[in-house]
Amino acid sequence: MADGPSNEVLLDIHERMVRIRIFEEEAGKLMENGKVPGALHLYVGQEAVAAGVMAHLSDADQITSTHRGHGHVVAKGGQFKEMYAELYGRVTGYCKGMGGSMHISNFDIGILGANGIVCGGPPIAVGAAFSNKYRETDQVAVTFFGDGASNEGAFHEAANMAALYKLPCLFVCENNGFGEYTSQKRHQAIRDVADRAAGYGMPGVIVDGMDVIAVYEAAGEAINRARRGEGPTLLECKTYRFYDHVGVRGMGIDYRSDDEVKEWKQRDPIKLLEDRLAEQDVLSNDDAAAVHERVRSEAMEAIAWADASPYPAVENLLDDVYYNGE
Amino acid sequence: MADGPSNEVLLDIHERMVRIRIFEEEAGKLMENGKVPGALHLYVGQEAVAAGVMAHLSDADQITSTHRGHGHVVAKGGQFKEMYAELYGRVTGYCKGMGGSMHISNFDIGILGANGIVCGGPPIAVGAAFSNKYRETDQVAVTFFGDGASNEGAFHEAANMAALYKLPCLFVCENNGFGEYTSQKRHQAIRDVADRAAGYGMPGVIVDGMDVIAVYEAAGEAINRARRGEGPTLLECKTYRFYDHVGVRGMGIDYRSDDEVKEWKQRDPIKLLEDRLAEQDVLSNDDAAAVHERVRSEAMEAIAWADASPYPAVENLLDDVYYNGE
Amino acid sequence: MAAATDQATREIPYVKAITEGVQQSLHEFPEAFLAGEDVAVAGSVFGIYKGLLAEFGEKRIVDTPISEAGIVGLGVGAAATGLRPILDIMFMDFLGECMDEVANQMAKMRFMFGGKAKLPVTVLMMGGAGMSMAAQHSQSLEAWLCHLPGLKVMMPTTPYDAKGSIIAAVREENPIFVILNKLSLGITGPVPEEPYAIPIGEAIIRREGSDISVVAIGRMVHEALTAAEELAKDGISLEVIDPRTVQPFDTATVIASVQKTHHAMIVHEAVRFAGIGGEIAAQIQEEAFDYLDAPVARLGAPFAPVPYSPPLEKAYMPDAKRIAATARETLGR
Amino acid sequence: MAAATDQATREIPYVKAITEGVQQSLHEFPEAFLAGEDVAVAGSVFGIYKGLLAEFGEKRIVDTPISEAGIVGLGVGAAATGLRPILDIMFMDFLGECMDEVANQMAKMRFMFGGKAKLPVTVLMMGGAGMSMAAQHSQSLEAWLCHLPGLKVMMPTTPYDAKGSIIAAVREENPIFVILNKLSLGITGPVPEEPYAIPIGEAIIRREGSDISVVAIGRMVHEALTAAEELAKDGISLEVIDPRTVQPFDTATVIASVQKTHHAMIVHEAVRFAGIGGEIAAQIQEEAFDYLDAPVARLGAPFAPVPYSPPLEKAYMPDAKRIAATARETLGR
Ligand SMILES: Cc1ncc(C[n+]2csc(CCOP(=O)(O)OP(=O)(O)O)c2C)c(N)n1
Ligand SMILES: Cc1ncc(C[n+]2csc(CCOP(=O)(O)OP(=O)(O)O)c2C)c(N)n1
Ligand SMILES: [Mg+2]
Ligand SMILES: [Mg+2]
Repeated sequence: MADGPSNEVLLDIHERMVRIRIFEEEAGKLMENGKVPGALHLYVGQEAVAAGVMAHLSDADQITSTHRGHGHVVAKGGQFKEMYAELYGRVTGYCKGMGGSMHISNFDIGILGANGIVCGGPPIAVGAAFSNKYRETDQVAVTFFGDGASNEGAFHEAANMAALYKLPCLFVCENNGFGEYTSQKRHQAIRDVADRAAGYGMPGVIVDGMDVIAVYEAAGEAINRARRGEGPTLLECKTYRFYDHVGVRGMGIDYRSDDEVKEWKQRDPIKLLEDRLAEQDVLSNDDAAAVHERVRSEAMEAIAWADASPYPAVENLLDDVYYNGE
Repeated sequence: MADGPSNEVLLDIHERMVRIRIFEEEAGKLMENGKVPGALHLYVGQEAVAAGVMAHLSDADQITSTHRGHGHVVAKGGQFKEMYAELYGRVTGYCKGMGGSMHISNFDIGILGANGIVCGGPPIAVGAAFSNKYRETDQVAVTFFGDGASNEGAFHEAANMAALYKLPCLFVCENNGFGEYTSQKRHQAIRDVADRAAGYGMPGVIVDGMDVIAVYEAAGEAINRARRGEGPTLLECKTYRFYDHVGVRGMGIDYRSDDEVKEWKQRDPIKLLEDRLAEQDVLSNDDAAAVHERVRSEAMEAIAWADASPYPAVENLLDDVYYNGE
Repeated sequence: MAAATDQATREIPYVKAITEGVQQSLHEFPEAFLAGEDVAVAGSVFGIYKGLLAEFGEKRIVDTPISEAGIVGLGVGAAATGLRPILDIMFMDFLGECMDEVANQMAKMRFMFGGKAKLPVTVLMMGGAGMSMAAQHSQSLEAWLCHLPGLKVMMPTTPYDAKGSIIAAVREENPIFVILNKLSLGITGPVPEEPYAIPIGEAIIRREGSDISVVAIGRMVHEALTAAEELAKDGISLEVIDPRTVQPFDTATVIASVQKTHHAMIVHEAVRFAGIGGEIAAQIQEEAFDYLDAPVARLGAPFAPVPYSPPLEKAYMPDAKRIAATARETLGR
Repeated sequence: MAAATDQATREIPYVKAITEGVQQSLHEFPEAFLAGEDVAVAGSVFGIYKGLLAEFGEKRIVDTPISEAGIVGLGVGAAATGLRPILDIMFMDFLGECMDEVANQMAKMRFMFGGKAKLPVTVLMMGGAGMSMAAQHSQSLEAWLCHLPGLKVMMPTTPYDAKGSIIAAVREENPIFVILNKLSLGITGPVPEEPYAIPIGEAIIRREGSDISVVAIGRMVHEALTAAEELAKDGISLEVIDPRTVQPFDTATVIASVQKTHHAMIVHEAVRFAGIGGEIAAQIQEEAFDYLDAPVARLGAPFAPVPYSPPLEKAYMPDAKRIAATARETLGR
């Protein structure tokens, strides 16, 4: 970390993180106020992962996301309006209201789906990486998945194939310590998901997922490696979700201690970054607050826009089941 | 290997290996002569694995087997008559003719199925091991699977659960270098399947699968560990199949060199053991030949018996779809 | 066909009836255990196992990794060696993750190995749409399971049946699926306190009628009853049949009803094409051809994945209104 | 309905027609590739891809690990990013291993994400019994796939159709399954040398007849033709319809036939219960009720896994004899 990222990059990362945080805070409120239906899995606390990785990607690079996907979509360049509209189930949403929170996505900027199926993404990302190699581009495919997802067979098959074919692919495990309400030590006998990398013949890297600069640098190395044709990496980011598994306060299940939550919140990734930016005179606390304010008003505007958008028409239900030649 | 196994054990192991070899040689002939239908995956060359492991197990211990399962069944105590009868599709077979080569099995002696599904066995063995622990017995469940099978998601899920629950379970990977006609280096980027063990938090052990004493000792250690309640082990046995993937000479696919086959045959596990037994004055070459002869005539007798057995009756087809209270 | 359900004064919701069914089964069989994702500490994301961990402990209430194939395999292996597993697969949409274990191992193990294995394993899963859970958390895939020899499949629609199906399933010596319905979790009904089993393979007539036999699958029973109520006002009399078990299917009860009403329709939440409505319609015309005054009608979801947007999801799911319309159409009045 | 197949003098076996269909598709689309277990070096365990590795090289003919979910996922991701994957799943019995990728990803990706994804992916797999491959290598599971909105499913029965279906499938812009039949690999028939596609969703009348419409699925077409030959001797005239595509299903051709013959039966190798025969029977009585002189009959396998023992397997599979008997029974003569 001799040099570290440029100020421009730092500000860009900061912006992405703030955008995620605010998008999610407002989404949580909408849910609590009964404005949006379905299951909402919020990303608050994990912002450093999406932002640190996505800062290296262009629209041409692909990602696959998860049920906890809003953060990835925001960081990859998803717009608030189309995202909130999707949560509202409106036709102006990214998925025309067909997908909702668990599927919010935008193919145009390389997001090959959020996924309601745990570990649905990795095999698809491997397919995209295969395609990148086949088409001889320098695109990279990044798949995000949780500690819980790392126990699905699909992870294993995807990782093995990616390593075998040396695909331009990055496996980002967001280890937030829980799969739903089951702690990591109750779902696997290992502490580090990265330990699995050796079993596929790829490097496994562990990084502090609350430190966006650490994520940024580790992801950069792995992505460059992928672009150079040297194959995939498993990057494990140790992180934490500040809200419950679903929604904000969740279902009142007693599965983690308030102390643990408090401790992790002291390492709020946005606060950590902002302290650093202030210290390094890159962004003052006031300027940071202004960013929050600007993003917040963008969110409020987008919510109003979404709320005013029409629902899809019933007669269009079958339109997108099959492709019928434009 | 200071002491090594007793003479009694050595002779027992030798007997098991010879029984497998001869069962398979005769089965191969039956197939080539059009006497038995379906797909026959023969175990010749891998005898040391089944024999070395099974010497530690009682009828109460469980195994799951594979499409290449005859060797496991013979080594676990399966009788030639019922086995050949099954290959012939006769009602006197272990599966009443319903299963055939890929399913030949005997639940009464703890064989929870051979399996036509690659990696069908490991999750089931984990279930048996769970049951052993639940019932507080000292039974162990052993699952046999190939290098190819280690790429199935089911392996991953089963291994993780076994380690998590510290189940009395042994994962025996028979790495014969190929999944069908695909060599290991073309199906995974690692050389040692045992490298995967660390990713589940279990020990991974590699052993020369042509050296039955090495297999016997490594398996013994792992099985004792399991019986002591210390959890599963992944034991990788480097071995080779002398016949083709299916049948004896197979389908004429050019996927491995004659030289490679010849080289491995020089390490024929039965010959290796017999040399050692002769050297150590445990079993002379003549006595070994007598064993072969005895087993061969048992096989011929069993084949005649099987061939004379009746087919199952069509009207009994539905009898065993559901259990209907004896 | 079974008689109407026992009366019991106590009314509890479907969600609690499930808990009680599992709880009493665990008491009945020391070799029974519950395993699945978040069944223990969380008591299930549907709240259906609340309190069981405290009562039975970690040995018998087992949280698993997110490994559906592993879970079903665990159940198969445990059942084959003397235990009586109750497995939870959360959303039935996750069937795809473990379909090999279900179809190639669980369903075939007994047959394939010559009748040696006995597999008393129960699988619980939550099906159905209506909660804006979108395409991957709302499906009705009972047709897949019904097509597999070796399995049985129940779809309880009332709190009484939820408890009674689970107890029946756990007592059953063959692999059996109990498909629960997430939108029904809150509906209440009489449920006796003591353990009881509803008979596997027996339909029940939820409402007698004379004009048309409505075979309603799963939650559609309630919609059909509402439609019946509505149409009764116009003098149209619906007989509402709840098969309760879809594999094996109680053809006799349905045929007897059709012989009386001369009209039939089937309604299910699953998409129509290759849903079990086709099977039932085919059976009705096979066995009651001469009694039918009109084609057997089928109502199911349109041929699309389940949409998220509430108005679309509502339009997607068959309901009382469409049942009534189809009944009218079939009757020509 | 399509016209009878083009005549071509060259006769080749089904196995070679498959190879040629894949080969010509790979020529047609540089973005097409073939991936699956043992498709490259081995040219498939069924010999259907012999020579393709030599012709197209490792980039386009890709051996995969034994990872069915991974293979389908690879296809989905590759298709979504501009390629045109041809995936091989070897035995269709292995569908369970990848059913989540098929049902929850491949089938729903376009719909779920608002019509953004286009997924031109073809899946080839071998179905059917008759070779003593036992319960896990002999199944006919087309009903599972047909129940999934977003997928199309073809079942070619002749060498001509095998080639034409594969080419049609690879040209198709939606996910499509081509279910091949292992027992048909050796049957020969006329196959033009140039590339051609058979129309997706169009049935073909394999033999015209006047007494009963026999909808025969997959290999059963040949058994039905044999039965027709046999019954013709007794003056009974079977019209044999080969749907060729089972999703979408060409209802119109079937209905037109039934309107002519007034009798119908469906035959498939899959077990009867919840097989697509139920769907087809239901459709026929829905749309041609007034034309039917007898119930629509269904013939399928008994409700058991496929047995290994040759005489039992033979008894298990519907054949010409049983088709003839069922036709006679339906016709009452
Ligand atoms: C195949 C499948 N199994 C189970 C679920 C239910 N489920 C949704 S989220 C979740 C936990 C996922 O844990 P993890 O991968 O660690 O992600 P996190 O929620 O912590 O972000 C589970 C079990 C699902 N959606 N899909
Ligand atoms: C799920 C599944 N996929 C594919 C196959 C086809 N198949 C049968 S044996 C085999 C190779 C297995 O390789 P390995 O596990 O190394 O065992 P080996 O044959 O070498 O003993 C394959 C791919 C199958 N039977 N089941
Ligand atoms: Mg997690
Ligand atoms: Mg192998």
